[in-house]
Amino acid sequence: METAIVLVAGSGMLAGALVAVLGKKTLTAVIAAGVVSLLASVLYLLLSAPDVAMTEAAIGSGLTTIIFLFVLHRIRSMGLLQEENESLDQERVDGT
Amino acid sequence: MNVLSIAGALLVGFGAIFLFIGAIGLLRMPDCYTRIQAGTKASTLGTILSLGGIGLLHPSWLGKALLILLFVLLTNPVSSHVLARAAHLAGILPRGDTEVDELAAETEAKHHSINGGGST
Amino acid sequence: MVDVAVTCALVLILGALVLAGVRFVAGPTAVDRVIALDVLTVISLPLMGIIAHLSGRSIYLDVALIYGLLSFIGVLAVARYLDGGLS
Amino acid sequence: MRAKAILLQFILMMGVWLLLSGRVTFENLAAGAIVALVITMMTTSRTSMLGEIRLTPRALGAHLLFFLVFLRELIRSNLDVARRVLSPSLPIHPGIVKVKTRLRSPLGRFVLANAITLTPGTFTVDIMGDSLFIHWLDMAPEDAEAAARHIVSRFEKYLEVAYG
Repeated sequence: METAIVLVAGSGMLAGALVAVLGKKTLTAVIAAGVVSLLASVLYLLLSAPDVAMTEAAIGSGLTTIIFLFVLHRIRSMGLLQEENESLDQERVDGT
Repeated sequence: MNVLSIAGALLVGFGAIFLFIGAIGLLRMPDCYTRIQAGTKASTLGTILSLGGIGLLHPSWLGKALLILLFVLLTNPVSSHVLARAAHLAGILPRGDTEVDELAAETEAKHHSINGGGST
Repeated sequence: MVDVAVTCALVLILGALVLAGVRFVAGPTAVDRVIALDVLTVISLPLMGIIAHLSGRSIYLDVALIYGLLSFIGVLAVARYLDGGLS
Repeated sequence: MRAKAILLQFILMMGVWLLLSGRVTFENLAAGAIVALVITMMTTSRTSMLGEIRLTPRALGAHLLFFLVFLRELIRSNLDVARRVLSPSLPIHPGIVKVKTRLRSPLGRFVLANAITLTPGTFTVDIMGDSLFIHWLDMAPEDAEAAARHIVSRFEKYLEVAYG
């Protein structure tokens, strides 16, 4: 029974990591990092390490997502990095 | 094998069925608003039933399970609403054969006359 | 009977995880991906509950509680970013 | 108003503490009371919304009735979504409709929006002032306004008593 959970969670982590690396947009990569840390936290539970799972939840899902998004927002609003800026704006409008 | 654990097992099973239906809906629906509908609703009831069942299986965990359950019940509608609003503001339109879209007309009007003090 | 029901529930929940993961990989827009992330989180809360039941330790439910809380904040942050302001 | 908000928040925090710790001893209650008091004092300026809840017996009854109606609608909505998702032809006609609400208090509007989100085939996309924008999964093409009005008033009559 535990093997099934490990298989599903592990392949899900792999898929999330591939989306994060291969995806074109930055926002997609940030969300994919959230998925990876979610499934990693389930795997930590199976390894009977609830404290590590809690830390992973706090850092991976909460802190890194918010910090990444904050930095993306700062880059966009500072107006530096003109091309990056335009592509980020486009990204917001496309939503992709 | 008492009544509580049988009820708990049944609740866990039904909740899992609803979660599965929600995931199917997430996969089948055509645009992101209908996906929010299917995903949020079915998964809310599924989570409530499953965690309630876990609470009944272990009566000493009931308080904690109840806390998670209430939390999901409160936050899931909020996150679905926030996502739909963000999608609409980011300019993602509903599917082509959507009958009416009065929100789009309203935001258009607000763009022209900058006095709408609406907020959420 | 309890074991049978819990095993069935576990299989269904894992199937739901796979389906939501497919939507996550496929999802054309970022909003679709965030919805998939939200549903994945909500699905994994009962999964953590079932793992707690199988191993008989109630601290695993605390992990589920913390995960629900923080993932909600993460979804709010992504939505604010899509709105265009994250202040 | 303010005292009521503080009292309600204190009770809420105590409830969360008791559910989390799960045992009722004197030490536990004392520690919980201290923590709840500190948190209430720290955050009281931001949570004055809670003072809008009415606590008359009639309002409490309205809360209870609202909760029961809400539970029934939640189960109905899930069966409805399940039926639509599982039928091979996917019978949906989505649309976004605007409805005005009579509720005045922001907390009441918030609860109304969340209740609508969990009822059959509808969810709230946006709130602007007193108008709610509701996304319908399966819209009645001719009489959308009246149908939406019906959905809102089903909850409104309880929430109006409970929140004003």
